[in-house]
Amino acid sequence: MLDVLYFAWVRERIGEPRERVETQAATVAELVDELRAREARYALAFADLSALRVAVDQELTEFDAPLSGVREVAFFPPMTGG
Amino acid sequence: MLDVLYFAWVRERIGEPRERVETQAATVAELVDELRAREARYALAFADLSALRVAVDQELTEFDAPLSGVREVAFFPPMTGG
Amino acid sequence: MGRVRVQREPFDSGSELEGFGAGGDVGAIATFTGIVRGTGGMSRMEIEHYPGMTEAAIAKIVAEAEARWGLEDCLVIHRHGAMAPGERIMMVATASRHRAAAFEAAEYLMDYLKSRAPFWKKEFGPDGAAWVAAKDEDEDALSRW
Amino acid sequence: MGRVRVQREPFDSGSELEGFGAGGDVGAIATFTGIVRGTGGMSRMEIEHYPGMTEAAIAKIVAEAEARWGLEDCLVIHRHGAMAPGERIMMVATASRHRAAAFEAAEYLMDYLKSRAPFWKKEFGPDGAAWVAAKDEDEDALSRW
Repeated sequence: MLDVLYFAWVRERIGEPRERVETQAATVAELVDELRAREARYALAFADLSALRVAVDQELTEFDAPLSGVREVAFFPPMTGG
Repeated sequence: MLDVLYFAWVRERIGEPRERVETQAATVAELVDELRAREARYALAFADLSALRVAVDQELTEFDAPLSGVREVAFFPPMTGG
Repeated sequence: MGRVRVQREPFDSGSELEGFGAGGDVGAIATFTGIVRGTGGMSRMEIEHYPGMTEAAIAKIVAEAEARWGLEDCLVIHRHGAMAPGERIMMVATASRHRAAAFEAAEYLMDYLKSRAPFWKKEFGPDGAAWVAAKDEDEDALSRW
Repeated sequence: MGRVRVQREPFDSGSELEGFGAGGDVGAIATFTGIVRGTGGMSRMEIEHYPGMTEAAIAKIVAEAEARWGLEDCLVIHRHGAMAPGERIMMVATASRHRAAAFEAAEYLMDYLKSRAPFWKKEFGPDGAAWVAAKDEDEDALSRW
């Protein structure tokens, strides 16, 4: 079980800020494929991975990052702080 | 007649902050030569022109600057503001 | 050593800097304050963030700046939530012995906060609401460090 | 537009910045504050300046920064006279639309104030008094602009 979090327009497209996901995905990319297959709103949110960033257990990482032992995955657009 | 001003260690070597100088010097460099010839304290203050800066009527300039129409000349070491 | 604050409330730059750098061998303090602009009739901005990750990400950026420039003190404040044009969004302050280090560290902090701290800005204006897009130049700015 | 103050009295950075940049299209404020360091047991610093020329020289530097970076606001305060370690010597502040302009203009002001404004620092320490020598690196810093 993973906590999956969404921020900014990813959150708006998916329609919720977080959810618990039951998955056997070995990497973030595999998790994305599972989510995309669920419903149109996921397919829309994950349509262009180059427009997305991912954090695993609150550390920025890449989409090929492994999920073994991970508790929390977050998806969001490029950050606009400062 | 010119007002000649001295700052920082130039002032200390010459021993006064300003004086009125009667001169026919055409340039700053000629004025420096006249002052050097006066007394040892001037020769000491003006020993190394590369260590000095000059302002004419409160504008930084070079030692070959003309003195025609000038009211005020100031000599000082490189500035250390900020 | 550096202080990091992530908060919804407004802050006052002047009082935040009282005592900043005191006790260190400080000859130079640089600060930067980001302010909401009212461009294009924008009436308000909302900033979303990632609680937990935000503080950790900023603390990491601060630790890197402190180590690289040997800072004597460092402060980052970043707001989230709603704010109006003219309000302060965030500030950084750096204290060091010499001016180059203070300026460079402050610019480094700003460049990394822009692109590596999990904040997202949304602008509300006459044409509705829109998420602020990240600029290529902000990502490019990281390459100088 | 920019404000220039040359004064003997201490100043408070926070209150000087109240209202700074207000009314402009300001998204970024950068500041720099120079502080007397107590290095090598220095007990006090005295700064001599050239009344009349000082204000004009700083105003010229400010006007150049305003024109070059399209600043929305600009402030320079520089003290002269005696000051103790820990006291503020001077500050600059720049307000602009974007952060790069605010930072660059503040650094430009500092580089020019260091080498082109008629101030001379003298340090008083355990071994007596000595005029601070200008550094080659400060003169070299001007070449980047």
